[in-house]
Amino acid sequence: MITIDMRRMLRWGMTAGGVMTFTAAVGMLEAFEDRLLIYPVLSLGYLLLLWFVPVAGYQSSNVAVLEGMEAPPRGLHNVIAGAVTGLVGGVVLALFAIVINAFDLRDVFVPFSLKLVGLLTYGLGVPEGLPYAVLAPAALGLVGGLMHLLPASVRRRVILAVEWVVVVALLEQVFSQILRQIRLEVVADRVFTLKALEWWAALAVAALVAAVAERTRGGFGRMRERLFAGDPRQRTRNSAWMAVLVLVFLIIIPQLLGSLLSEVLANVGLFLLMGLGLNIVVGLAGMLDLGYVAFFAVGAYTVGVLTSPLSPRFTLEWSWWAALPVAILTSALAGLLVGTPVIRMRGDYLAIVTLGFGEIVRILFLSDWLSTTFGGAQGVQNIPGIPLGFTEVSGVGPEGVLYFALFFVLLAAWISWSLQESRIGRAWTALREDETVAAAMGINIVRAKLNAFIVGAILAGFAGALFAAKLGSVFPSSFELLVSIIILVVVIVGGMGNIPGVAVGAVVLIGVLGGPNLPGLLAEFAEFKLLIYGALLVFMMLRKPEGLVPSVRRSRELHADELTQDAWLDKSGTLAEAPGGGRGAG
Amino acid sequence: MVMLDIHNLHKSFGGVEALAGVNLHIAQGEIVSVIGPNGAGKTSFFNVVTGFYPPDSGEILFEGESIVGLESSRITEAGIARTFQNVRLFLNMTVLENVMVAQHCRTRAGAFHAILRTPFLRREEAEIRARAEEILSFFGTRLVGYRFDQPALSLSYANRRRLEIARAMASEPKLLLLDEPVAGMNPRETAELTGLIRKLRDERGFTVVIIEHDMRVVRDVSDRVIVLDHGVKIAEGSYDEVSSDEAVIEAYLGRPAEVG
Amino acid sequence: MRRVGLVSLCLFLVAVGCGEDQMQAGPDDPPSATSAVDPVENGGAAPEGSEFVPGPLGAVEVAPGEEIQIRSVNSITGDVASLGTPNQRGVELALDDYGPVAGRAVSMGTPLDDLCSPDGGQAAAQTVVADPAVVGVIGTTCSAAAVAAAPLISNAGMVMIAPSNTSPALTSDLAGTQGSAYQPGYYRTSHNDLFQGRAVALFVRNHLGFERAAAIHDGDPYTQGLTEAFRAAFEELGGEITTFTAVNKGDTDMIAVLTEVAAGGPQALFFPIFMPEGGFIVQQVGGVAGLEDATLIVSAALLVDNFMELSESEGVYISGPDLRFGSNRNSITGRTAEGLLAEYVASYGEEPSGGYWGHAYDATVMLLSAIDRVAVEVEGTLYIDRMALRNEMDRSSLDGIIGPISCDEYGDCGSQRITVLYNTDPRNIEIGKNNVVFDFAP
Amino acid sequence: MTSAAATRLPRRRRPGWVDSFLLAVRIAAIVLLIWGIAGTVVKGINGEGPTGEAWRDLVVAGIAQGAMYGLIALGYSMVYGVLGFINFAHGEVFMSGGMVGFFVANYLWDIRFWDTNFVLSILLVLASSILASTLVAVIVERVAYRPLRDAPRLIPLITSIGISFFLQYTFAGLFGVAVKNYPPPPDYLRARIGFLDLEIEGTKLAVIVVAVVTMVALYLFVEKTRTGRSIRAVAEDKEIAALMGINVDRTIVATFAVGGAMAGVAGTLWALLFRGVSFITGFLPGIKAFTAAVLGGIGNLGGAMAGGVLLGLFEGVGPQLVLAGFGIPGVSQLKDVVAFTALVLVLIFKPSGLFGERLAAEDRA
Repeated sequence: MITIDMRRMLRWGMTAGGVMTFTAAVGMLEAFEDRLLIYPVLSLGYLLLLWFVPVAGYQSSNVAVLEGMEAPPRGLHNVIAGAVTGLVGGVVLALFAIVINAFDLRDVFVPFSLKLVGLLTYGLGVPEGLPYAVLAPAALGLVGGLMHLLPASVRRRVILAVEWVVVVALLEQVFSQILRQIRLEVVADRVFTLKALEWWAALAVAALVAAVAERTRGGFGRMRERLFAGDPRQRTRNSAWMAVLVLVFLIIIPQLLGSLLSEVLANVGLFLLMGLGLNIVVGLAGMLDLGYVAFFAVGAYTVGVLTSPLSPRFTLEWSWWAALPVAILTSALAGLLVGTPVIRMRGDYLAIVTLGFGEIVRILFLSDWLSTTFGGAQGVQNIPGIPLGFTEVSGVGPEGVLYFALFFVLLAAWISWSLQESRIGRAWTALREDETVAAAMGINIVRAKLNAFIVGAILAGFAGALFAAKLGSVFPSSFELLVSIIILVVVIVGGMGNIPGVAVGAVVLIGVLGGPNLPGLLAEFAEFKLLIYGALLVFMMLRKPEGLVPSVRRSRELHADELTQDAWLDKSGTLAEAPGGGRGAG
Repeated sequence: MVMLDIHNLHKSFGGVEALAGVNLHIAQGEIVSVIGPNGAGKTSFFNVVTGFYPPDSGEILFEGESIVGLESSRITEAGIARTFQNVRLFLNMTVLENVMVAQHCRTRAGAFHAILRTPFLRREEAEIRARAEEILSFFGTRLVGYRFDQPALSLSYANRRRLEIARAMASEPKLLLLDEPVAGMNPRETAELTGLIRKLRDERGFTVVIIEHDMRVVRDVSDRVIVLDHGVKIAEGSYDEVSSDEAVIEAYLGRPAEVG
Repeated sequence: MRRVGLVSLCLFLVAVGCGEDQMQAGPDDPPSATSAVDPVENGGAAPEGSEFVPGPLGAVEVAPGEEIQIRSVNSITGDVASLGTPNQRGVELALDDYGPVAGRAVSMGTPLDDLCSPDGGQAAAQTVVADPAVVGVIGTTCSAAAVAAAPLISNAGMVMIAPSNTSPALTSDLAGTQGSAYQPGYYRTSHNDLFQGRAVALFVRNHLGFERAAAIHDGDPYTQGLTEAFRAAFEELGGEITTFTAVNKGDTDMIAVLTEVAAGGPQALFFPIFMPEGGFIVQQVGGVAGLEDATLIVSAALLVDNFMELSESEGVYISGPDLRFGSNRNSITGRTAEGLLAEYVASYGEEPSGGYWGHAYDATVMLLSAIDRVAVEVEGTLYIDRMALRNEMDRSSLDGIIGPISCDEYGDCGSQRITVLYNTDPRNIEIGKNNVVFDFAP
Repeated sequence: MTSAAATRLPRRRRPGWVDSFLLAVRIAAIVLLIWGIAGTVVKGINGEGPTGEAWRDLVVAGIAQGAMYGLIALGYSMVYGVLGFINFAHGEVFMSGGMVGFFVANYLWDIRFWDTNFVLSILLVLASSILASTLVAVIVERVAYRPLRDAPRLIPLITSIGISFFLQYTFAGLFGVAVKNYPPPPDYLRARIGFLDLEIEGTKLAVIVVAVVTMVALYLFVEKTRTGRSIRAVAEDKEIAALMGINVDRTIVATFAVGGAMAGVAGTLWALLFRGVSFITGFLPGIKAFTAAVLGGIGNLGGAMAGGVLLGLFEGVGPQLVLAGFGIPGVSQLKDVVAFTALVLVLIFKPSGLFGERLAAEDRA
């Protein structure tokens, strides 16, 4: 007889209730209640409120199937489990609505207004609306349970279709701009009304995605195996092919996208440039640098001071091209100055000292003491763009900036790849594995670490120089500690020590979610952006610590234990040291 | 010609005096075994010679020059390479990369060469790879072919020991310090490695110093044996002289009861 | 099912193909906004026989049933959210009060965040400019963001009205020379720092009769600009600035900076910074030898309840735009200041945490009324000519919640009246808010 | 027996160019320090700089602020000792204590209980703040850090960054973005109290006393109690501690709870000293507290408190004492520059912190 695990169902039900209550309590439901996603049916607020219930409904009766065990039969009990989970969640939400309605907690919890109660009870108020408040999640739980009945491939395609509909609806601005850019704005006007996707358009997108997914069944998986094939020579040929493909795609993109997406991609390019630089310091040489923004600031200020007509001290008004080599020189020097005292320090001491250096550099640029050179709080303004023949590339026309950013990113990717595949790269990897043994093998630790620091600093210098020309003004507030942290997150979440990984990390984190001072595509999540960002980070580190696109070596490191069935030494022997490595960044 | 000359070497960790005035010399082309009970200071001796810890006092002359106070990477560059008591390989690097990385101090291609992919770099990389493959072939068929690109952590224990020796050879040293090379190996593998150590000296011209507990290996392979106890050299000479020396037996087996 | 996928794919490719030749990247001419009529008549785009001829900056075309698009760009995250969020709400309230323009609803779109930084401002401006249907922008909150956003918005022919930018660089030095960051199409309802700097200098030098003063800012372009303006004006009036120093945002222990200031023995201390640093200074200044009887002067950044309720804030002078809205009435929407404040608290559940919500409200009303006057209905389609809108904005003058609004040639539209309030009783801050002890008008 | 004459004392390490660079930095630091202080003394003599009494207030304020950092740093050091990673979210744990304490204090103020019997209400605020911080710390450990216990140390670090953002903007969403001010402490606490021959403001004295008491209590807890011993054992080596029958999970939860409680106490002291609290109040003190923990020698509890007080002094007294001597304008703005430069110099002189780190074997430098 199929036993329904009551405890598990209750746990998932409470979790669903908790997520819904939290979303409403933090004010997300109210904030996005008027932003329609699918016209006239679904608003972003309700999507955020209820998305978790079908997931919980599915999970509550989803038994993990291990190799060699035959999967338990799926049937009615799954559906019931899903429905009950949704019900429990609905009850929790209803209780929450009653509490808000009964007591006036507004002076403590700002969002607990009667308006919220109205939303929770679908506009009917407490006594009448309660059944709906409970039944809606129950129905969604039921849908979650029903998913069990579908065969696995169909289920995957349904989920994919739903995901794509939400993405298209959310990124309405992007898609309508693409359609407008390729002269299909008449389509855009009909498909999107009041910034929401028409319901029939949503169904059309779902059908299209299902069709495409069905045709390329598993194609993506096959391509991934071929890409990460075993022997290195075949892999280098593959990655060369990939690079050419990406290059062609990137050339035509700016023409296709129009200014908004070029701006977002230009920002992604800047952060990717810095990500590749930091990837060398953290990913390859294993040094946790939390003050990386200092080099970005040095690059930007060097260009600003040399090229701006309003530069407080030197009115040299050089062209950007003349200022670039100086910017590279100064950031390399900064890399040397910051690197030297830091080299001998251990992992976390290095982190806090580099963090200190980052703050020292920012405050010196901000200070009144040096404002006669760097402009203090007013920064350096009127920085001209990059002179290119007759036109000038600057922030006003982001397409030009995007081309420059792409060029620099490809240059940085080439530099980090070529260094990685050379004796210096091997020295870095050895250094990261076990520093003392690397020294015993003849690697001059100090020089290797300094190399990493200086190359990283130079790449940040490039980014700074481009940033100054793009923005036209340089203010100290653009070089906060938060920038260093976000770049580190891009490298780690993308895939440490792996160039495509960092690229994917930059696109996802900076492009979609937005950087420290950048709105990104999901700009409308404005005040809740960092809340969602934080939750995503935690989920990411629990689910996929090696990153979105992990390097072969990084995933081997993190899952060393499972990989070595035939290891003779016990787990606590040499192996335990392997993942920890040379006490570097781990 | 004396390759390694140690005068009055002292090293203590906190209260414990690991090396209490060691004096010894190693001649060029010799195979010398260093034996002694546990805690006699053998591994500390290796660590001090290879620059892991600077000595408290005393002199270490390698080919006539003092290497006291040098970074361990500079000592390796000078020509001393070592293996470790509990195998410390770069486990997540491939077998070939482990040996290639050890040639770091023998090669010169800097960042610019790497970035510009100059012909000098390509030639040097090819040389490094060739030399690594040649050294790995020294151990017969175990570490060649498909093994090149396998991560070091997938190797069996004996193969790891061999890889570590290959890695030490790759930095083109003049003096090889092997720390218990056959520990944990079965008799067949021990015999094979003993033969290889002799080949290291005869074919490759290395001077070899071994720390070892397996007396059969010491007897078969070493030209000369040095016995350390409580941080001091208590005996030196051929295996037969040393094994019959009164002080050595006492160090290992303790003083006979009746003399007490 | 498979054919559907194929058909839609090649449809997509065909569209891309014919779209290719139309592209021109060049940043100088306004983006070829299809829904905005191109300045140069190109073939069949303009409807035949209509007598509407768009001006040099093009016009926005609003089809029947469509909404007129404006945008709000304010700091709604980070530590300046307390200033930016009330601005955005001011815009929302103005939209509700004003209602439709020329028969069409007005939409604010998704509220954008200028993140109080140049790169945030530029990114937000890019988002605005990407949608050619946008007529104008209410924003930005921080001057640093405006410096980066103004070129893009002005270049796109749009209009930008800032509720709380006060940096002189964005408009002019009030003596006819254009500010370094001025862009045509930029207006603001907030005052110009130079006025406030001069007003506070006059108040300290003449009204209070002090010769020695000190100033503290917090490294923000706004506060540093204001203290700089105060220093220049005070020295011009023959006063002496004993110490000109700064704290960092996030500092808590103020004894160090106050000791540095006390060493100069000032009679007055001007620190136009935000909460919580402003609160920390007021709470800790009593404990510093040499500053017991120094007169404290702050700016409108601290004209917020959670500062004025501090017991130590008794006797502090608050300089800033004349926020004595009192019975001011917006001549177009008829809404009084108290009514707006009550509406604000009712719909958002908290007192406004910043002082410029009135300015945002008036800026929005000013924009909407200008659009109303400029919009032309031709065969059901509403045309809003961008150049005409700018000229209308230059000429527009109305009585707003914040007082009379009329723009000078460089976009300073706010009533440049600066008042100094004296916070008498922290327990009843309404008295303090209306207790004007000094008045300054250019 | 050793013939000293024969062997010259070998230098510890033949200096490479990095060592000579660091030597130059050491010398330059000392020279600049002396020059700055001399400049200030000269200015002091001809009456320009702050008076003697002002110096004393600076020192006291520095110590009080430092005690705050120290209390938060205790939590950092304990968590770092046991789990070995930088817990960025600890600043937010401190903030949550401060915020919850505010609502309790505000309620007490509204019912006029606050100024009638202040002592009882401050104890209530303290209890609520400790409860909130401990609860948040334990929940964060259970949800985010426990599954990552064996992952390389960088992974939980990124998680703690995520938790830090999540907590910040949850509190912003729930309680609004405006700065919330605690009701003022009674006058007798704000007046200056004669203590030895010094005159110290009551609140500052209270902060220092409570910090010392808490430090001693923690020391007794860690050194004398059973749980304390198991915390030290787990900090030394998790696997061996488990073999000795210590429930590692419960011990780590206890560590987080105690760290949270320390942060809760710090939250209430913050209320006494500074009174203004908001959703971002926790971020910067969190960073400063970790700097203090590293300054004192990470993992070493006495070191954390001492590091905190020293950092407070560097920030409070440093700019006026050193930078003013060079005639630099607006020295207070460079407060953090002085603090972090001091940290770098200390770590150059003494790489494992002032009082030496007490860490698990494999973490040792």
